[in-house]
Amino acid sequence: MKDEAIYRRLFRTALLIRLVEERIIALYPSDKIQSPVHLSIGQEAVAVGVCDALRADDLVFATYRSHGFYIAKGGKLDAMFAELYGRKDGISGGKAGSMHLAAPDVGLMGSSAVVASTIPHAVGAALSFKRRGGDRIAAAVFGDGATEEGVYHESLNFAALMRVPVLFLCEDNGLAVHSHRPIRQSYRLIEHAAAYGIAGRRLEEGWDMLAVRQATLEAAAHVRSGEPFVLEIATSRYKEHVGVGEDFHFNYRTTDSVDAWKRRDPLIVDAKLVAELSPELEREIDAAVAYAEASPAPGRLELLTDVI
Amino acid sequence: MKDEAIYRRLFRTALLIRLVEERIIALYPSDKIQSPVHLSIGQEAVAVGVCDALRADDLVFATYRSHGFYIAKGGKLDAMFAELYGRKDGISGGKAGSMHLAAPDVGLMGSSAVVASTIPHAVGAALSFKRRGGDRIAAAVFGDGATEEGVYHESLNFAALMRVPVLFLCEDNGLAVHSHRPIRQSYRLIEHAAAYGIAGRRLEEGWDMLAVRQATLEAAAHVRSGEPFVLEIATSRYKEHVGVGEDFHFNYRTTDSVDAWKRRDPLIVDAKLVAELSPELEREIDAAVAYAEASPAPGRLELLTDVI
Amino acid sequence: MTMAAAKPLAQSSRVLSYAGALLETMDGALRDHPNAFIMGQGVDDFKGIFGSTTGLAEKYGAKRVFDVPLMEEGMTGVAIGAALVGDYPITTHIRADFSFLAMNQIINMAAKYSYMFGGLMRCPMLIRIVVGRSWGQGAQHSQSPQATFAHYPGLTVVMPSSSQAVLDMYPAIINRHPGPVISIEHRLLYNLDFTISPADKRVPLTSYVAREGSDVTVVATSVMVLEALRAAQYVQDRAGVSAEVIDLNSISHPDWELVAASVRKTRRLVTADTSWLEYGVGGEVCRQLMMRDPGLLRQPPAMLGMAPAPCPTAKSLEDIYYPSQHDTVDAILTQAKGKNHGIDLPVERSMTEGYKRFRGPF
Amino acid sequence: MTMAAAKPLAQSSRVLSYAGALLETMDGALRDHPNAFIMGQGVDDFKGIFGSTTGLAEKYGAKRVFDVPLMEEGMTGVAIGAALVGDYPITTHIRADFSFLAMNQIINMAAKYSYMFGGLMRCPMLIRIVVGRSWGQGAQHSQSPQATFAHYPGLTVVMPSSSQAVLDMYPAIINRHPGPVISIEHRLLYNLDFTISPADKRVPLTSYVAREGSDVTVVATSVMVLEALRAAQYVQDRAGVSAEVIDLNSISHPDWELVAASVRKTRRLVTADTSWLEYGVGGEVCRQLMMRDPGLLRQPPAMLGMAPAPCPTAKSLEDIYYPSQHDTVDAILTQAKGKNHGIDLPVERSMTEGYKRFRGPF
Ligand SMILES: Cc1ncc(C[n+]2csc(CCOP(=O)(O)OP(=O)(O)O)c2C)c(N)n1
Ligand SMILES: Cc1ncc(C[n+]2csc(CCOP(=O)(O)OP(=O)(O)O)c2C)c(N)n1
Ligand SMILES: [Mg+2]
Ligand SMILES: [Mg+2]
Repeated sequence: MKDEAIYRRLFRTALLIRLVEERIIALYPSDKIQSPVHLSIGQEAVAVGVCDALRADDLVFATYRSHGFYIAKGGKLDAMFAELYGRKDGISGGKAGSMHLAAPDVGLMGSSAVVASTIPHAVGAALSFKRRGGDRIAAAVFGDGATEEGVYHESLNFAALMRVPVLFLCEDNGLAVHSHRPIRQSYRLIEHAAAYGIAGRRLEEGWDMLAVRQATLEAAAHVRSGEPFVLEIATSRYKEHVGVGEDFHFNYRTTDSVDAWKRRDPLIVDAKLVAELSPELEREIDAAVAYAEASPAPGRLELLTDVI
Repeated sequence: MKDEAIYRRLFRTALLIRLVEERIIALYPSDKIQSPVHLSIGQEAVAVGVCDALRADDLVFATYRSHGFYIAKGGKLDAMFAELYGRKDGISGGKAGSMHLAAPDVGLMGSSAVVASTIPHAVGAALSFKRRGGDRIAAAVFGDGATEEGVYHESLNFAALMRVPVLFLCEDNGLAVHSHRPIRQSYRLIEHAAAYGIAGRRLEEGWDMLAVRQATLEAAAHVRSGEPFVLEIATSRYKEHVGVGEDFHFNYRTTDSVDAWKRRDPLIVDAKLVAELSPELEREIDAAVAYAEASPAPGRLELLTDVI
Repeated sequence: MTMAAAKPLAQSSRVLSYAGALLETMDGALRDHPNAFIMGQGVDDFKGIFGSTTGLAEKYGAKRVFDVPLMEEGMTGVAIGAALVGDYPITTHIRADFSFLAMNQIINMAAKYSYMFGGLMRCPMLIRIVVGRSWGQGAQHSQSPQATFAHYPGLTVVMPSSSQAVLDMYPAIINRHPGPVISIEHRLLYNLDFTISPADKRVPLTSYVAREGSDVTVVATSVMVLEALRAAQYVQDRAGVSAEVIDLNSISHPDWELVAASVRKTRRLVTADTSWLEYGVGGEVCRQLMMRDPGLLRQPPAMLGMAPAPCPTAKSLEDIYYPSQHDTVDAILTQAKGKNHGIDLPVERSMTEGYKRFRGPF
Repeated sequence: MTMAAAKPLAQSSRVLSYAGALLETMDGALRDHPNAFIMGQGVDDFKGIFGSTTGLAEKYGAKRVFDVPLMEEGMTGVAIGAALVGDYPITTHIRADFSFLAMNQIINMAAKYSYMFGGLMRCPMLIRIVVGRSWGQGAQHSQSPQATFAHYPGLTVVMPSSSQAVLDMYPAIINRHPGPVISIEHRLLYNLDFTISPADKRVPLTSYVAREGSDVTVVATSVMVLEALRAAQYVQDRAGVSAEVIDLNSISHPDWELVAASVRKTRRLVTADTSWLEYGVGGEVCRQLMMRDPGLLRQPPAMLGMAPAPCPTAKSLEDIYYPSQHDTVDAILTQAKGKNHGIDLPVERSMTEGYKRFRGPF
């Protein structure tokens, strides 16, 4: 019963993310959203399970692929659409676009389009939390590809040495743009983290919101007790790397790999719940889109504000 | 017997390095050598054992602390002293100084004063060797501190993925300037390398030239067969990080730690051989110093050459 | 070669996109230089760095053209190591912004190796970096660091503005240049078609006159050369103003005499660069002119560049963030005829609309 | 405070080294700002970044002042993360050259965060980087990247040239500045003693007149301000030439009106910067003057900077690589009296000998 309620809550948010991104796909040909979009369709369960397990005052540092985390952490939909539209009422007044969604009021910190570059930010925030006492934690969200960058090594080492409460959260969709993981990585993430004395866990069932939530609860408890943790969650990117299309016809990956995932995806499998919840969510989205459309475009007055 | 001959050969080179650096210490107050010097006194066995085990056409990529590797790889003494003196006949015409010794003709490639920055160079050279076929290898020499830099992670991963013939050689003197290793590193180097699928070995007896040589022979054989290898060799820096003095009075480390090393240091223990070989080596050094003193200083004509 | 020289007319002009020119030179490098190789994220995928490396991995094999992990600093170091042993590495960054992760290897290492070792070592190599613009790419996908790199001796920095420039410069660089070269390619150029002239009009590894004129000198870089040429045509047609356009082309080694000679003639200057004005290309142009003759200009020059802020993503902001064709024409006319020149300006605001509506791939 | 204001005479001048001034401001930051902390390689060791952090770890504890592994990019990212949640991080690089390893975090992240998120996020922080010079430190320990950083909007770049500048600027930066600041400190300044004037002569976060004069304007940065002041005294004594010395001080936000006003008065310009001339500070000075009035100068300015090459290590080369006091005096005299000024030049060649024989610590 309790699980059932949680499931509905998670499902609702996951569905909202999917419908939002499907709306983006629908709107895209109109050129109203002139921003490179990195869709998380297929990966929603990760954002939803993770954010539900975190406390409201825990922080998430994210990437260019963060529509899901923005929504799951509680960011406002109208401000998000206005941001994608490049309007004044966008959460960042149109200066951020899709790649830099942020909502610090609900704990979604900056999203960067430079791969791996927010990982040390989460470590730094966690370092502050530790010095101040209390038990807030910070989560660094990143893709599998990000772990190849040197700064990942520096961040793990520092976090382990200083014993800061940071959760390293890897969304493993197996791809960096069009490159498959085995040609990029000689290591397995959890074993690699272990070399730094950092505990970790890989979750294969990244489609399962409850499993993600549970794994994150456990990881977060570990982190809250004062140790970093690496949580790696397998997931699947249905769409192309950037943009709103599919990319199977380029033959760099097979539909099979994604289809296997889709067969387990609750947002597809649980069609009944989708049907039940969709109308209300679509209305929310309609409202947000209307808000964005009504919002004025920024201009000369805004061009040079907030530079320093 | 054979071992005895090898021992004498290695010992002679190690002693030459030590006497060269002691000569540098003696000369330093005269301000004739106006170059920051990072002495390897205490660490000579590593350079000597490693270079003896490598083939003449194998390459070594080194650091600012490379007097030892320069000499052990076969670099000319007169050109070295002229370089330290900043003279025209210096191996790099006085543009390199102590921190950037190089002797590509005998396989000592560039030494960099930016920590860790030549590690990927060795990987790149090894990549070339692999593509061209043959069995040359490249060795990256670096200190324990260098492994903290992000580029070390990137280099390990790439070397493992591409299976390039590179030997990662860590001179572990336990210090980065005045910082002890445990406050800087959460990992053990060999376990860390194992996470990338790179085999490795730690040698505690870094004072023992024959042991270093043997370990390097085995490591190099592994590398020559087409796999990277990490060889970590414990050693001891007797002098201050940079400069010609001692630094025990600053109390950041104890004399004990170094004394234990000195008690096993063949260049101290084997006083007989030192006495036997020193006169000839000192004459070599005298000649090199005289060469340097006689060499003219570079001037306007040289200031702007070789910029591109 | 003798054949071609004997009948120059046989070599007629053709149309080639910028991406096509890049692909030709990459192909040529691999074909002519057995030690050349290309590495970079995605160089062997179906997008092939926006079409500039497509098919080369298939043609030359994975040892010559290969994908790498995300490792900008490491990759650049690997390239240097390969160069030091006689290879010719070509590396790519699909955004110039990512080259900042390799700054240490570029500035502290590649730029220094020849000099620091007194000529004992060389690292000839080509680093291709692409400047992004438009469609909300924002603050981290839009930077154009030519002034940054050109400040450091040891680096050669070029910004080819046409297919011709690519065809003429890249082989010269790859086959003969002794040191590291950074080529800054502008994403908006990739899909444009250019007419390739006969071989006697070679673009040198320095500046050249892209259009002759007598009233105003426009010193431009990269895609702003195209803007300047369009604007020059416009002011010629509408106002009879004759603008001379100089493509600075090499940022590290421009032909300053050429620039000074032009300004000596026109006494009026517009600079049009792809980056910020502060500590940028325009300042160096001013310095070079002042050092030659502080009285060259009749009036303050006009300078076009990005607004002094990171790049915003909203289209309405992007449109005013970058100098438009409108701004470029106005700058030239103001130089030639004063602020109240009274001549109609072109209406289109954004260059990205002028050529084509850029919408990726990014 | 009221007390001090009531009797200004009580606050008399004192002598304080540059390192001492740095230490005072670091101490003050930790004392006044509970969220301030200092991290960097060796900040807590006995050398304490050349005496600028010595004893602070003992005084404030390892949570406020701590050593870090070798991780320039990571450390800068950690600092940004801490700043985003309200801390005030101070980071150090004992050589400016090492900041190139952190370039991505500095340029792509810290410089962008305020604007890119429309003011939702701020990262106030201080990055202290030290420029090396002399005693054969060579190509990788001598760079002075002010022009590089100042090119990027979002960064504030200062180069304090005296203890007074440190004492006045650092608290203002740490307590009130909303964004990331890069302070470029010159190693040769550290051991110099300066007289600290009473509080009414504050060094602003922009340019200021370091010495008034009427014949020649010298625009200088960092240690070159000292060179310029010495040279100004020399030309006053020997030739009655009155040189006005302006300390540019803030490289990203100079007071260009002040510079222009001075040049309008003197009509003669010398620039003296710690880096290369190409795409450097001198170019931006020229641009700012030209944009205001292209007829300001009577003759080409003189520009002092590093020779166009990486820094060599041989003393004989170093001595001619950097502008000497000889060169500085000659530049001023040539501006004031022409090439054949006929006045004796000071004999000493190297600035490092002028102040003290620098021999480390490095
Ligand atoms: C430092 C850097 N290098 C390269 C890129 C280009 N790039 C953008 S996304 C991406 C792939 C990242 O893969 P991953 O971290 O797995 O995240 P995913 O896109 O799969 O979510 C690359 C290489 C970049 N943005 N930043
Ligand atoms: C990138 C970089 N950061 C910092 C420094 C300053 N520095 C010079 S040597 C050194 C310690 C390096 O330690 P290790 O790698 O163990 O070598 P060792 O000096 O012990 O031989 C440091 C931090 C540097 N030269 N380069
Ligand atoms: Mg991925
Ligand atoms: Mg060490």
